[in-house]
Amino acid sequence: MKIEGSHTLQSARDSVFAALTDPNVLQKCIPGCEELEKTGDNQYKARLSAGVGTIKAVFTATVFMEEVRPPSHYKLVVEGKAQPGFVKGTGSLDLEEQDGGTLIKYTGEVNVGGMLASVGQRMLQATASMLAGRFFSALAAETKAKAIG
Amino acid sequence: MAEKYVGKSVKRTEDPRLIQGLAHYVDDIKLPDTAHAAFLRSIYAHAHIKSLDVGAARRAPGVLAVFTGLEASGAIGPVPCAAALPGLKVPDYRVLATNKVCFVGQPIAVVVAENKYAARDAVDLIQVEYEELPVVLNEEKAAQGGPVIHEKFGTNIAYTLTAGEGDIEAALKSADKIVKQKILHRRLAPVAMEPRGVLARYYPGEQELTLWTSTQIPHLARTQIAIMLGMPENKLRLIAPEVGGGFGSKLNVYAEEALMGWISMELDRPVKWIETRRENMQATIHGRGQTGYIEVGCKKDGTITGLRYNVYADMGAYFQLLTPAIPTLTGLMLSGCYKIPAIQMNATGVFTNKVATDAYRGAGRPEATYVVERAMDLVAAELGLDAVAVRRKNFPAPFGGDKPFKTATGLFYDSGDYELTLKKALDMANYPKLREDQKRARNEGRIVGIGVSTYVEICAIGPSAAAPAGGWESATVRIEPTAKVTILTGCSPHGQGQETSFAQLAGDHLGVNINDVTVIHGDTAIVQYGIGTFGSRGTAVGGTAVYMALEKLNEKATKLAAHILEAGSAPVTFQDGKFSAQVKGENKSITIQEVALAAHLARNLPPDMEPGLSATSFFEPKNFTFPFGSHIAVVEIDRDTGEIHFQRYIAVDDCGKVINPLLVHGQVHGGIVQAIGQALYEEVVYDDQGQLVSGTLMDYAVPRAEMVPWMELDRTETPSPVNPMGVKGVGEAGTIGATPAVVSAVIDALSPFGVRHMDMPIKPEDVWRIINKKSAGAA
Amino acid sequence: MKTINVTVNGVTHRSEIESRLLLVHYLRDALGLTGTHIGCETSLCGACTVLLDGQAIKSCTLLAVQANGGTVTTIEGLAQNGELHPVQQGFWEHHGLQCGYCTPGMIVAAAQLLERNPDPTDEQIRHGLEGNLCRCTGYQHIVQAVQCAAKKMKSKPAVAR
Amino acid sequence: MIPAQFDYIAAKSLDDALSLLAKHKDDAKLLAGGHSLIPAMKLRLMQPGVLIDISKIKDLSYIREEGGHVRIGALTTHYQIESSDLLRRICPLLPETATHLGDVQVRNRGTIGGSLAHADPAADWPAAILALDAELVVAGGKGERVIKAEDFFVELLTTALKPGEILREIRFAVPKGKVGQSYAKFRHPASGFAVVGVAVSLTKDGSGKCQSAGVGVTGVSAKPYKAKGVENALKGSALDGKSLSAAAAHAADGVEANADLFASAEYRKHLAEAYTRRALDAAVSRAGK
Repeated sequence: MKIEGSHTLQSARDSVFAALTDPNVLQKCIPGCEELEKTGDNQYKARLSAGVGTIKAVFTATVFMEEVRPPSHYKLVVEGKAQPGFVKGTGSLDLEEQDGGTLIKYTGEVNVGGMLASVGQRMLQATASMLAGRFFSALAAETKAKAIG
Repeated sequence: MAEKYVGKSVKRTEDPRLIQGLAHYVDDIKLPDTAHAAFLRSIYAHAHIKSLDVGAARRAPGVLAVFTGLEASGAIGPVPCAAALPGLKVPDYRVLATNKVCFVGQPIAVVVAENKYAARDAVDLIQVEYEELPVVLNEEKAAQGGPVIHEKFGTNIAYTLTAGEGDIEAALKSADKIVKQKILHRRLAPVAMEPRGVLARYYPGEQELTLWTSTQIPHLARTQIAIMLGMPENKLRLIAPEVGGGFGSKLNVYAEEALMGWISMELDRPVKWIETRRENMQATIHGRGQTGYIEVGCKKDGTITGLRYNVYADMGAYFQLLTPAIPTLTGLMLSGCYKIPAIQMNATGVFTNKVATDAYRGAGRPEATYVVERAMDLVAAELGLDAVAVRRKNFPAPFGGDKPFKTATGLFYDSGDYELTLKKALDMANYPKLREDQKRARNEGRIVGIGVSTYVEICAIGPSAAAPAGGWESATVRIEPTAKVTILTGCSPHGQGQETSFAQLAGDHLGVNINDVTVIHGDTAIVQYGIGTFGSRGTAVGGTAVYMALEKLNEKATKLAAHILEAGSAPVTFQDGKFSAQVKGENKSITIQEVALAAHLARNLPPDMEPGLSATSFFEPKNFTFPFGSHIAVVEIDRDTGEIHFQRYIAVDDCGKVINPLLVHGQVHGGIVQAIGQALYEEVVYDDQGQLVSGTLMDYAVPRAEMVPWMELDRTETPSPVNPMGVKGVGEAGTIGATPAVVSAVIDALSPFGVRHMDMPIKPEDVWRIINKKSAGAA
Repeated sequence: MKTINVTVNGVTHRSEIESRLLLVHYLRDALGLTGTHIGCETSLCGACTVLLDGQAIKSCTLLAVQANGGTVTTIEGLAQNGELHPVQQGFWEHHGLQCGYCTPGMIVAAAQLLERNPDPTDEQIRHGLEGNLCRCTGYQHIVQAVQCAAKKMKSKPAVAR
Repeated sequence: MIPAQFDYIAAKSLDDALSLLAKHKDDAKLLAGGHSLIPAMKLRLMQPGVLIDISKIKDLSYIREEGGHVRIGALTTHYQIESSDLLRRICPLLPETATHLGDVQVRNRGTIGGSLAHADPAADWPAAILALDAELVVAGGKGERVIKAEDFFVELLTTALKPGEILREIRFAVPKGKVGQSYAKFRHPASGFAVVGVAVSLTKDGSGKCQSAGVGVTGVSAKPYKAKGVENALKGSALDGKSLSAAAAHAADGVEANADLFASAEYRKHLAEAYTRRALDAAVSRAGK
């Protein structure tokens, strides 16, 4: 399933891009990310306690950063496995300067497998956009905090 | 012989157990010490299995064993495909995947535990590491190239096939117009209400395995499973107990059936597996799955000159029993109920990363009927003619008796009078008034459509030369010493009601009460070899075998009666259960009950007569039968939302001679509703990664009572010359005839918007987009 | 393990069960009442319908512990003194079943429907059976069967459930 | 089809349930009718360690009219609401909504509180309680608080209930005057959930104009919402065809609509408008002259 959207952040593009590639920030932004451990160049191992409402699962995940082209583009790939199935999400982010802030346009793809695919399609799109929303509001908070701090 | 039962709406004899919850489906059979199995299935459509760790599952509480492909696939032969086509590439389909999975739901490992709860728990403890491979999903694209599912074939094309007669190029060239249309027959899930299930028990002393399985073909399954297990066929007893619907999905031999047999031998315990609905959606066969291109040539007056159908048929990743053969049935029926001088089908069977397609109610014929009926509508629209007129223009004159109708697909239709059902249906609908009402409704801004389909189908499958594993059927009829009648049929009814209709035959033939008749089926240890119930063959082939056995039995009973009555050369008559003869001026008689006892006591038999009163017949039909009919759907569409509402539904079917009108109505009703499902609601959906996203009944819409119309039914009776009873078959008629009528009605309604074709299922949003001239937006 | 007391078809059972045991499995496996079927896993098909304290429920969507202290009527308990319930009679007379798998749940749901609405229209019957799927009959004979049962019940109002 | 293991505890009272919740925290789930929870547990999408069964708490199942308010206990079943003579008289919207919900078996067992707390984006009750501007009374360890319906639905499957809290009662002012109500639903052909569901409760003033209007919409987006654009457009309007159409056009204002296999976001938004119009038409005709 394809998703796309855009978010505007108050912070400058360089600092947003820096935040996006900072594992500490990423851990706080990726919804439910409890651990993020570097395993290679632009590659991390993660534990995600993700879900919506009362339906939650703990995913063992790998996080990759690809196509890293500071300060305007990169691609985030998250692949998680849990008991009810797997989730694969990719997001290509393009950062544009906008009135001192940053406009992030993203296009991505979310795929699920296993039980999540069998029964989840009714809410898949809403879940994906909710998780994307959480990612960006956390990112906004992080970059804002950085700017203040 | 007076007809007391045949032709009457007799209440079913099988019903008392069913309406009281006293019947036994597989899961209702309880054996002491039964272990329970649960499967781990692939969650990827196409992947290598890098590692499989079942250690934790094996150690889990209550677990008896966990088997993987390494163990099972060495011991059990491949899942069989009985279809034979020239150049067919047959993949090696193992009961459990070994190093690769090719569809979501493919079994990888099986857990056996003390109870089903423990088995289910342990499945979660199995660890699999997959390495994903690119998926192949669209049959048309997969035929052109790209990633290959079975490396050894180097292609995804399983076979190509050209069928049909006549010079198609010349026929199309001679046409005034050629109409072309791409059409989709989407995958459907059969969704028998009882999912599949298997119970296996091995008796080591007797070296005998009993399998209770929810199947339509107990004997064929026995043969195939015995081969898979490498055991003597006569040491495998296969029992189809009560079966909760099949619709073709249980006309098959599945991995789980052989596996349960093997496991019960390995563990020396009874073992049971009952499919969940999710498994049923993923790993029981699907129906349909064709992408086709119609080319139809016509004269200005509507005469069809030729029809070409180029089709890509979605096989799925592996073959089940009949997978590649289904499109051949489409090819056979492409003439519909019309004179078409030249017909050609070019079929390409293509592997995809999905579960196999196979027979689902109609099995290839609904596709053909849909193609031909869409073609008729398209021609009518192109020429500005009434769709009914175009059909009439191409009807053959009534035929039957020793004059069959030959089609350009190589068939000889047995008997038919297509105008007869059409006229009756049009009269019932008051067609001219319907069209007037439609005109008026359109003037008021309403959107009303009328769809007509005239169909013919191929039943009573079939002559053995045309069937993958024999097309005959068997019956034994016995009169027991106490004069109770036992019928053993090789058919395996699972809802069709043949315990009743066969008892009706016996009741009339033998002059007994149908409550004194027991029909036994589905147990290979009791019943002589038979073929099974599918292809609307139960009555026309199985019933004919019963009829022939009854004739034989009557003959013997009459001979014995004559002997006992000392009738000499005087004629013996049989009426109401009594044999009578004028002997020396005296009217002497003896009841069939007395004859039955005499046959068993054997104290006074004619010198050349064997004791007992039993007869067996194996009926080999010389031809198929060809039931036909006309369906009319009237719909109104909500302009604002695109919702489709039925105003009327009329069906006139001709299935030859009718034994029990109540049962015929039931079959037609059910068939029409499955057709409405296909036309408007049902669709198996795989996403672009090959995940089955219509994975439960939350998304796959099986029609509910509120979603379907009241159906006005009638029938005509054109006897079949193919069998002595003149019956044809009716199990699939509704599904075949109704789909094009419903689609046609919706398209007719939308014709003022310039619409000539829409693909199924026609959803409200599709309709709304047409009314609002919107192109399909991103989902 | 939990102890429950449940009265099923007039017989009181005291059973030790796992908390997670579904009522349908309790009825089928512990009590051997296999007339109640399972046709889906998403609470949609209605094959598992039974009456709990007089109300039609899906026994696949109820834990057996939740039925503790309750009274259950299954399809096996519908006929009284050897006489079929009018709904059972209606289904038989009007060929309201084919493979029979959905039938027990369908009949129990129809019995509840007629108890609440003794004189339903066809539309009300269809609406009242929206929780039960049948793949064989196309529903028309089921509607007729329920109408037939309604007539029988009216002419003989004292029929006990 | 088979849930994972858990402990089952039947709560004897609301206080008992609250203390059990406090004890088991995140590991526990409340079991009322179970018609959202048990299906998810059977698919193992939820695997709570403890189920606290509150369905046997007797004093949470009631429908009362008190001091100008309707009070409905959280454990009241859908069927109790559907068949309530009191509600049919003073707030027919609720019985009408109930008839659209799930099926008979689900309505017999499922509860209004359970459904609301689960917050399925396509459930029926949210539309009605939003239209009625209901308040949700929530019990917690530190006493009770009241949440407005419109603040209750936070996002997909998520409500304003905090850990340890239990929804106890739904209450709203008895609609007074020339009241017209309606629930219009486009039912998903398979699941029976609302592709779109619109609840309307409005009143007319003496001149036949709209005095007040509440409009709740479900199925369209990740959370049910109050269609304020429609409500505002209705207030003071003549409630004629033109004003109803104009009002309904605001049904999905500012909403990010769901898409699934059955309906795209664009179509859902259109349906929101169409079904709002239907619900309005019915409500207006029922409001009397």
